Order: sequence, then structure tokens, then C-alpha cells
Amino acid sequence: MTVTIRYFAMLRQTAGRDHEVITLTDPDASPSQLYDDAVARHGINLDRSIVRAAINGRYVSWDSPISDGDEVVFIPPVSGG
Amino acid sequence: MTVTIRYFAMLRQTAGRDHEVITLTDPDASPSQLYDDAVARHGINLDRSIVRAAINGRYVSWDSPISDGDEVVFIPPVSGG
Amino acid sequence: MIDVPQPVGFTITEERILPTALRLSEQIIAEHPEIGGVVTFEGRVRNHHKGRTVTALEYSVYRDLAIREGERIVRATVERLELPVAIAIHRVGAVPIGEMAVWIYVGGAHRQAAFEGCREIIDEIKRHVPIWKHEWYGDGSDEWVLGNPQ
Amino acid sequence: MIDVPQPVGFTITEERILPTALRLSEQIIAEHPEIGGVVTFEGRVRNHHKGRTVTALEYSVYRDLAIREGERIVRATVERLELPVAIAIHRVGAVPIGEMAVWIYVGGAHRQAAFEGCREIIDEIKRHVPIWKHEWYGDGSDEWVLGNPQ
Repeated sequence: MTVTIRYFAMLRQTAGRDHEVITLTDPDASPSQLYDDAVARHGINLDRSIVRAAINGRYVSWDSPISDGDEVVFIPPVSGG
Repeated sequence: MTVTIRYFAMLRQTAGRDHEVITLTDPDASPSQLYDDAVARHGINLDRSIVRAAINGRYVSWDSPISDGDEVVFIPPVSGG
Repeated sequence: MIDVPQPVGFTITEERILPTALRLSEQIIAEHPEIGGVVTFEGRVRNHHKGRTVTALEYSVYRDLAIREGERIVRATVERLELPVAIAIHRVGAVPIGEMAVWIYVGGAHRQAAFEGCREIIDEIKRHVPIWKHEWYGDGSDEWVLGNPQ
Repeated sequence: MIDVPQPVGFTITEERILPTALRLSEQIIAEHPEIGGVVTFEGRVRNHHKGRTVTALEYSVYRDLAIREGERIVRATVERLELPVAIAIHRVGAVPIGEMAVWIYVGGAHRQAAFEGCREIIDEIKRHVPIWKHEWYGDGSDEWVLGNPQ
């Protein structure tokens, strides 16, 4: 299955892209695995303990299931307001 | 000595006047005595425990000294804001 | 435009507050770039009070003491919380339903102090400033509203 | 005029907030005579951050999630505190120093709920709405500001 990862803010800057399409071979892949892979692939230096995961525009837990076609986003500590 | 008592709000309505000039014979008269006299004189039905006293535009305690020419005001529970 | 001491002050007026509030909001924002958070409170004349319809309302004031207490309250809050801007305006006389009776504007470097300051000022005004509300009701009766005694 | 759901809603905009805030303040006051107390919060772009001079600032947003979280926050507060009016607007993109980044308007029958609601909404927005601040400083450096993680 394929998922789209979108990057925002400092993650977009570090990854050098606003999104990427990833093919997953492991049907039990979770957002936490995707994040760890992205960290390795792009040299992201933001510890997962301070990041949150979202799928299709909703916050989810790091071990949530992922479906084909999902949009996955990693949310660094927000600083609006 | 003489003092001016000014009345506001419900006390003005009950007393039927916005001020009156009182001649005091007791040099140790306090705002509490003046209030008790005013209650008797005008049929005021507001217990002194919920009223505050002011002299010359400042809150004072009920046993404060009074001087000739002072302006004394009794302050019912305020309801601004 | 109501004449109100800036950036820290308290005033009593018989005019409508809204035009001054809108103008000051713009002006202070332009003059105080160090402010990060602004909290305002608008106290308005409601059309109901304890289940009764309010048709008219008038505030009486003992002006000398009101100004002294209002200024004391605003200054004390500003000093305690180190606020760059704090302004309070209380309207007196007849105030139409729906219009502002009181307006408080508090600016701080951060939002916590602005929230705390704004709330403290309105709470203290309601406790200590000698202003009294006279309400007229839909059934033809009227009443001097008694606040909670201090 | 920014298009914002009324009397309860949250929106994201790239426009200046002030004209909308001034207009809504007048409009809501006219349309909601049951409101006794209004508390507003203006969050503004400061010219300083942790001792450094800020020369420019830009907010990034993940819009789908931001709208969903913002609406959830405002609705939850309105329901908990039974507020007739609660509106929040967050600006994104480049925001000049001194201008509003966020504006929150909360009207309640009484002031306590309005204060509590306004504060809860801004606190929750700062915790959960995916918006990030990119600051540029006087010394030529820049930084993505990290909020406190939840």
C-alpha cells in the first residue's frame, strides 16, 4: 500500500520537501515506524516524544493502524497563538 | 461643629434629599453615630453591617474621628460594573 | 472620544463607551509594540435580571470616591503584575439596554498577566467603586440593586 | 471582512484581523442583548522573544487539522460553560510586528464564564492547533519556535 507523508514547519525545512509518497510492505506499519524511517532518511533531529501523529487530518496515537491511501502528518510542538 | 452628609442611590431616595448639614454637639461623634441618627431621622432600613462610611471622598472605619466641615457619606453595597 | 488617562487610568463618563473603546484598541496596538497579549472586558446592560425583564437602567455615582477607588485599583493591579497598559472606563447615568456599562483594556507582555489583571480590575471595581444600579422592570416596578457587601 | 462562523466558530485567515474584530464587536453587541459580559483576547506579534529583537514572523499551518481542532476546542468550551457566543480567528502567513495573530471573542450571560471560556480557548489553541511560528531576528538568524509539547 502507499501513503502520503506531508511535512510542515521545521520538518518541511529539514526534509527538504512538503510531501512524499511512501510504499509500505509491512501491513502492520504504524505512524511511529514511519516517523523513525523519516528521521533516518532525512536526518530529522526532533525526538518522537515531543512529536504527535495525525492521519487524514485527525490526531492519532503512534500505534494506530494505517490504511492504503492515508495521509500521515508528523506534528512538531505547535507554537501558534 | 457642622458636617455635611451626602446621600446617594437608595439612601437619597429614602432620605428624600441629596445632602443635609448637621450640627454636632458631641466632639467625639463618629460616622456610626451619624448613621444611627440618620436611620432614626429618615426611616432608613439598611443595616449598618452592609454599609460603609466615607469622609471627604475616602473610605474610613465607622469609628473614625470627624472634624468640623467634613463631608460624610454612607455607602450602601455598590452595584456597578 | 472620552478623555481617559493613558496608558494607565480610570475614568467615569456619561457618554457611550464603544467609540472610545474601538479607537483606543487601534491606538494602543500601534503605540505599544512590547505588548504580546491584550485582554478586554465589556460589561453590558442586560435585558434581564434574576428572571425579570429589565426595561431601563440608570447608574448613580459618588464621583470623588469612585475616581479615587478606581485609580487605586488600576494602579495596584498594574504594579503587582507589571502591566504596561491598563485602562478602565465606567459609564454612569441612563444606559440603554445592550450598551456597555464598563470597559476594561489590559495589555501585558504575556497573556497570563493580562487575563489576571483584567479580571482583578473588574472584580475590584464591583467591590469598591461607589456606583449603584437602579433598574426598571417590565412589570412597572423598579429597584436599587444591592451588590454583595464587603 | 473575514468570513467567520457565528455565533460559535473558529477560522484561519491570511488577512488582517483588526477590521473584522472591530466590526464583529459592534455587530454581536447589537444582536445578542442576553450577553452581560464579553471577554476578548488579542494575541499580537511582539518585537522581542526571549531577549532577542524579532524583525519578521511567519506562521505555517496544517489547515485541515487546524480547523478541526479549533472548532472542537471552541465547541467544547461553549458547551461546558453554556456560552452564547465564542469566536476565534487565527492569522497565518507573514504577520507584521504589532499586528494581531489571534483574536478570541467570548460572550456570556455573566462575566465569570466569559473569562474562563476565553482563557480556555486560547490555552487549548496554543496546545493543540497545528500552527508553527517562524521568527527572524535582528542578528540575521531565524528559528522555528517550538511550543511546549503536550
